[in-house]
Amino acid sequence: MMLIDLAANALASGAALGSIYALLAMGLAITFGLLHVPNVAHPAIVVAGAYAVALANGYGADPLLAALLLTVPFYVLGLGFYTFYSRAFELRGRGNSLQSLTLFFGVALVIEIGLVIAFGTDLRSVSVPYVGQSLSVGFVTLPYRFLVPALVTPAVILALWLYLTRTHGGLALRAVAHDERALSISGIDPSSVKRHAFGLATALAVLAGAALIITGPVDPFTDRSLLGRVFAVVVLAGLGSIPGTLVAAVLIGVAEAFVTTFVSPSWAPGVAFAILLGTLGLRPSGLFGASR
Amino acid sequence: MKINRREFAVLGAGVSAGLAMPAIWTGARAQGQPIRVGCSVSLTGALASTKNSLIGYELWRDDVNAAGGLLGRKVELVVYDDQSSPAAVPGIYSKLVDVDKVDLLFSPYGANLTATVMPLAKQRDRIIIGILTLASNDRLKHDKFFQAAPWGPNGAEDWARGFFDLAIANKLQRIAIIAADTEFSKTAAAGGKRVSEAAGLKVVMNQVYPPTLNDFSAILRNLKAAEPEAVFLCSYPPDSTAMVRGLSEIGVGESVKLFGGGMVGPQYASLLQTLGPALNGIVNFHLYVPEPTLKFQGIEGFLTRYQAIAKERQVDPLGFYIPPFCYAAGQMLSEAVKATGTLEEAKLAQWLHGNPVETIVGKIAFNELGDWTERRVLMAQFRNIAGNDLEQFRQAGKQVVLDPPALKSGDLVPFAKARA
Amino acid sequence: MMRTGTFATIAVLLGAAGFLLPQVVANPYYFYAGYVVLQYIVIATGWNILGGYAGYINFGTSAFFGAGVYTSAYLMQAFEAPLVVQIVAAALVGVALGVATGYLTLRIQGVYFSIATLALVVVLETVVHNTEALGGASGLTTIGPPPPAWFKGQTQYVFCVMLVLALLAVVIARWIETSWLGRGFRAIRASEPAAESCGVPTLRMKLIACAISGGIIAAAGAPYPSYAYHVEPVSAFGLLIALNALAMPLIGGTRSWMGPVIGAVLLGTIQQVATVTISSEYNILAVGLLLIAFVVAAPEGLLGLLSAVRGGVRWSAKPARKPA
Amino acid sequence: MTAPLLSVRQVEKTFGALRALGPVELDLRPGERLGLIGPNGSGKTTLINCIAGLLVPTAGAIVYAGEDVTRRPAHKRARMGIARSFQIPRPFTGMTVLENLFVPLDYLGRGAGDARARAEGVLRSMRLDGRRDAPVESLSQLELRKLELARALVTEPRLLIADEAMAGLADSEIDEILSLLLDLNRTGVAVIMIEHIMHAVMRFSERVICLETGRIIAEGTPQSIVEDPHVQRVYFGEQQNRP
Amino acid sequence: MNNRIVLERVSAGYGAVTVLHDVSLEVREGELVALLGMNGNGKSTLLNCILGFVRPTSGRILMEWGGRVTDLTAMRPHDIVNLGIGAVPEGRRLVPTLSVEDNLSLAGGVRRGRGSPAETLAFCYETFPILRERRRQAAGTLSGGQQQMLAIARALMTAPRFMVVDEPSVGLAPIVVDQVIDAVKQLQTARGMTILMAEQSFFQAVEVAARAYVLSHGRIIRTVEQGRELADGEEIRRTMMGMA
Repeated sequence: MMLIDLAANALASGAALGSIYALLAMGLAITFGLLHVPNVAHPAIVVAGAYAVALANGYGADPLLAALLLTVPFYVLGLGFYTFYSRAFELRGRGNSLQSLTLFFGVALVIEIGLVIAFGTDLRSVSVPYVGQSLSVGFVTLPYRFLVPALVTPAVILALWLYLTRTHGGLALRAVAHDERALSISGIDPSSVKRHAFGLATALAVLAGAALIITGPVDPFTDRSLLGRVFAVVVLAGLGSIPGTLVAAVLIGVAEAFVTTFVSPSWAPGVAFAILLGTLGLRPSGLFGASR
Repeated sequence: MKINRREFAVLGAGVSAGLAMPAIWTGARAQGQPIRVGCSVSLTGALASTKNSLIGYELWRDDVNAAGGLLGRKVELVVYDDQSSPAAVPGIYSKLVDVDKVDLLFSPYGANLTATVMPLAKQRDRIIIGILTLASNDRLKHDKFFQAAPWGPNGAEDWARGFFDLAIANKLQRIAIIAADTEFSKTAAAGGKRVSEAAGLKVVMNQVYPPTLNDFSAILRNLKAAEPEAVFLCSYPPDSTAMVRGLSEIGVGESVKLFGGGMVGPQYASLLQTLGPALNGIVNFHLYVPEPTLKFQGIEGFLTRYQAIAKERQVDPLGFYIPPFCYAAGQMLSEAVKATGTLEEAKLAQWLHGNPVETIVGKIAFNELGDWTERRVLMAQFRNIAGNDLEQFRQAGKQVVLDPPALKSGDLVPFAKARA
Repeated sequence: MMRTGTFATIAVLLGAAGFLLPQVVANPYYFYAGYVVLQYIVIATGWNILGGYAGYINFGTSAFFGAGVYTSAYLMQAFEAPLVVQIVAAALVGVALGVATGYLTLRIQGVYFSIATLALVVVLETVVHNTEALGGASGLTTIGPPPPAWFKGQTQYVFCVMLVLALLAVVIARWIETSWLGRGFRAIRASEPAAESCGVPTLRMKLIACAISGGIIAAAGAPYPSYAYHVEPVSAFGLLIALNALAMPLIGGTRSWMGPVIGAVLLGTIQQVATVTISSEYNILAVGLLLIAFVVAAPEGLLGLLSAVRGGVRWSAKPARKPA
Repeated sequence: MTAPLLSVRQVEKTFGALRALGPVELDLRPGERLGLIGPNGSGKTTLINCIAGLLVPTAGAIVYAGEDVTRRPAHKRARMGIARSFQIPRPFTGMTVLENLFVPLDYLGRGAGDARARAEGVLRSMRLDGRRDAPVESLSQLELRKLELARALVTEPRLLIADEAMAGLADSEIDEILSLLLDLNRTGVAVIMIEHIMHAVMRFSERVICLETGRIIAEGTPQSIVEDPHVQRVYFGEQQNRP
Repeated sequence: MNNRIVLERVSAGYGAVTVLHDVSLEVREGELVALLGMNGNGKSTLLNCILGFVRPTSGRILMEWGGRVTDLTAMRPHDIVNLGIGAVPEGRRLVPTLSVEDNLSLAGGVRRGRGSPAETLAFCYETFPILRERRRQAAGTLSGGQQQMLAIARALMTAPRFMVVDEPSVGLAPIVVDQVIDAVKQLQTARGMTILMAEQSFFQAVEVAARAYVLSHGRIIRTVEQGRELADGEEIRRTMMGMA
């Protein structure tokens, strides 16, 4: 009885946690998964998003609502970011992963320090009425602090799915990952599609930032502890698979929750990556990836 | 790709110039008259939230200089950023000692960073003031180390002893110990376990978790099942927040009368403000709270000045936790220099071992390891916190001191009752 | 490429100079700072054997470095093993870890490989956190026997040890570069199918590259306990090591042994100097901007920039022939 | 009739649901000059990748010099004397021309002592000796093609697979490569030439095989291939009478 | 009105290789012109020059339409397409993971001010009923011939004035080759489309084309006007096969 209780709760909180991981990784699933740009600065952008949300929350705005509005400036920021990136690399017909990695590492450092200079180093958080309360269903109790951001993910995925399947821009985005020339032939500028994709990923980062800061406080260096996990999620999912991202993230979240509950919390971070290593060894293209 | 010898020589010359640069740069500065006091502060990286210690040092320097300096010389600080990285610390302290020729040293913040300085301090036989380090001198037994934190003579075991004393005094039997997987927390947890066992308490749960954990549901469920009467938690700011939220979300069960102890985080304004009423009932360690029993000389003036600067620099606006002790660390040095009239470190150390120092955090006497002879860590209970207004934390009665008995401003209210 | 005679002379002279240095330079600070720069020479050189020559980008340098740190710290604690033994053992552990990583390359390539190495860091760090014998999160205090009197101090001693390691690493890298091994690695980097068709056993070669690279990086970690007297997981497995390991060869140039050395000396020195001069958040900001600037302005590293400035067309393809 | 140097026995290769090749049956005599033609996507490259060892056939066997090499990795086949050039030249970047030739010499170990002499000899015979120390990044298309062949030849293979070794070259350059290949063939090396430049294949080959959609549709002398109705259909389409 | 596409002394190549030497040709409104030659002789490069994927090293490509002359030489591919040049490229370049209809709406969704996408879609389905039947199916799962038809339909969705078709018959079974080439011919006869088609299937192409250019080693070695092909066929064939 006790065991079932614990397992059910572990499953619930693991799934919620995983859902949040998926949101954190979603932007990366687009930039890295679809565009193959290894944007290691993504977690830093998420943290920057969290700060922007906290700032808005200081004026009384609901974090999620604020994030929704902030997606617009972040989208524009992403456009600029990609323009810089493509000027630096792609248009000159060079740039290997080592170089883009180093570039984005540099960008991540600049963002971190930018936040320190602008906001100081103290932990930031948001205040919302539902923090500190939980939903109880039977013997399963789930804090709203996790539940609310966790519910954002399915909504975002649904929106993203509708966008990708029902709109012209979405079709173009799916096509650019596969074949840029197919787009040119359809009369669409592939580089503007990629720029748009980057803007979208950056806009998603601010939603992820809101989710992150609702779950707990954030400081300018929080991105460092997120980096490994979000890459793990994207790779485990198989590059570019949006629903796969959710499944992989939930898998990691649930695995962590079970290890936390039944083994020891201190093994949890390693276990997620052990799953990743194992998957890469056995099925290199990820769980949902097509063959390479 | 070819590089001929000439180009290699040019590269080499550039590199040597680079290496020599700090020497040229600081060589010129070292000609000055002031007494130089050096240390590293974590301005960036994981410990960057401790960078408000700088204000403590600066206010001390300003006060000393305003009073005419030491031995007729101005005091000057030499501070470097250690980026919260222990690997950077040995180089920085060698720079301070060997190049900048500082006269006196403070340690970096905390035990992990300080661990890499202690051998150097001992080899060079230098005075070093420990900044909130724990058990840093237990192994080397350096006779010129002095602690600027009130952990007491047996810090590793005793710094949170007040919590267990409270448990014993209130006849609580079953205790749970939960600690973040970091140096400070684990040391505290291990000490707590020994104290509990020595006092005949029953440890019903003893768990370590990774510092990145932000969902405590599973731990709290296991905790409820263990039915402890006291829960000793050693955590860091992000996980302290998560745990306090978990208390409201999941709860800990009816059995718990005493909760907290070793949480780092609810000393800082940002968390106090964030958590607000969710803190009620928690009994946690602190180094200073504005209770009437803690009217040390100069502390209030210090805090007023600190708070003005902190607002401008976007650091912790309250400054109860670290900065007063940085100021006090400076006072230890300046008092010793004033009393002995010298900068000779042997004499300063001898004086500090022999004479108590009056500081803004109280009167301090040192034992042979440089620790305080008396433990003065506060166990304070959050009470009557309403809303998220920061100002309330500057008032008395919000963090009631339960231990040590000498500074006591109230008695324990059982956890559930205090939250109700 | 430098002639072997010149190279050997310079190497021997540098080695000798290093050992005489403690007698000449009294100020220990230069040995502290120099140690860090030398450590990065070893790390960047080791990284470049896999990343630069064979083209497999290792994100997880800190896993190898940390393995080296902990191997030697453990041997020091448990058996009071001398430093030489610690270094050899650390290198062997690094080789073993390299071979294990190498098996991954048999199945995965490109970014997948890089991410897998990233995962390796987290897994190892978790293991250390949970191993009581390695001190867990508190780490181990590692104070060994006093160094030989000649060196005048511990720091001078570990500096000289690191100098020897750096020279060894560079000698190995240079030997690899000019030998069949290096040609095989570079062939793999250029094209695995073409390399196979030229008889290069690519799978075995990748294992070898991983093993050598891992051994060298782990060896770079071995003297750390003797340098810092205290090891704990956060700095042993720190992000900075991994970041520098790939930034330094990139800044210097990945194609020749000299690139990582130049990059490590340059970036390592800048970081050391910045730590004690700028010494604020602007320090990290400067490093970040430097990385961006280099990637944008000199993506083939300083050596690439140098030869481009000097040789002009040498590395670029000839312009297309004018049509008749 | 001598024993074949190479036998491709009922080889098939599928990628997922797509059958790229086969079944194909083919024998090659030592020293033979075989032309392999067919439109894009007809399976030529898949076939030679199976022969060279970069792909493992889904079914069938490849026997080389009397040994079944179906599952042997490419580098081991290279050691047995199978050399190939690539359709898109794949020089080992970051090395000089001479160093490129050292790679096969290093790993296939033909006369380690006089490796340098051998390499220089091959470069001379290819008229590449002037570019010996040039980085491969600076080579022209013709020089890259020659380097590709030189690298294949430096270890004295018994079978050379030349995959579109003349694509993108001018007529005089094509002649130059052709005469190099003929010289080589005279020393007893069998050559499989995959080529779209028809006059080159037809001049060079003793026998031509035409592949379409993964199967051999015609085989014979160049003359008979040109006249073969299947081949004509593949290349020129159906000749219909206008209504 | 003299609507046409003109190539004036175009040379182009990749890196050190020159693939096209000084090629000049024209396609007038309403014509179907064939570009013949074996693989590797520069047909695709020429078409890619028109489409902007390959930039000529010298020469110009002009579109004269409605009294306006546009120089296509330095334009980007999507701008060229939106100008009214539809493309059925080498290798078809469909997006295999998208459905048939999504592939079509991708091309139809750009505002160009010519034709209505809905009408064009209806026309495509009418012309290729099999595409309507399979409109929800992923493009990658279609047969080769169906994919080719989809590629043609997609080009139609860009509301072109002029179409560039690269080897529509490649890799297709003989019967399907006829179907595809007939479909291209239909576009010309029924819709009055102007078409430049590269083809290897010599006879089929010559039969439907008003004019055929034979490309060898990047040069036009011969221009065949319709009706003369039978006399010259054998000779051209032998030249192309390298037996002349």
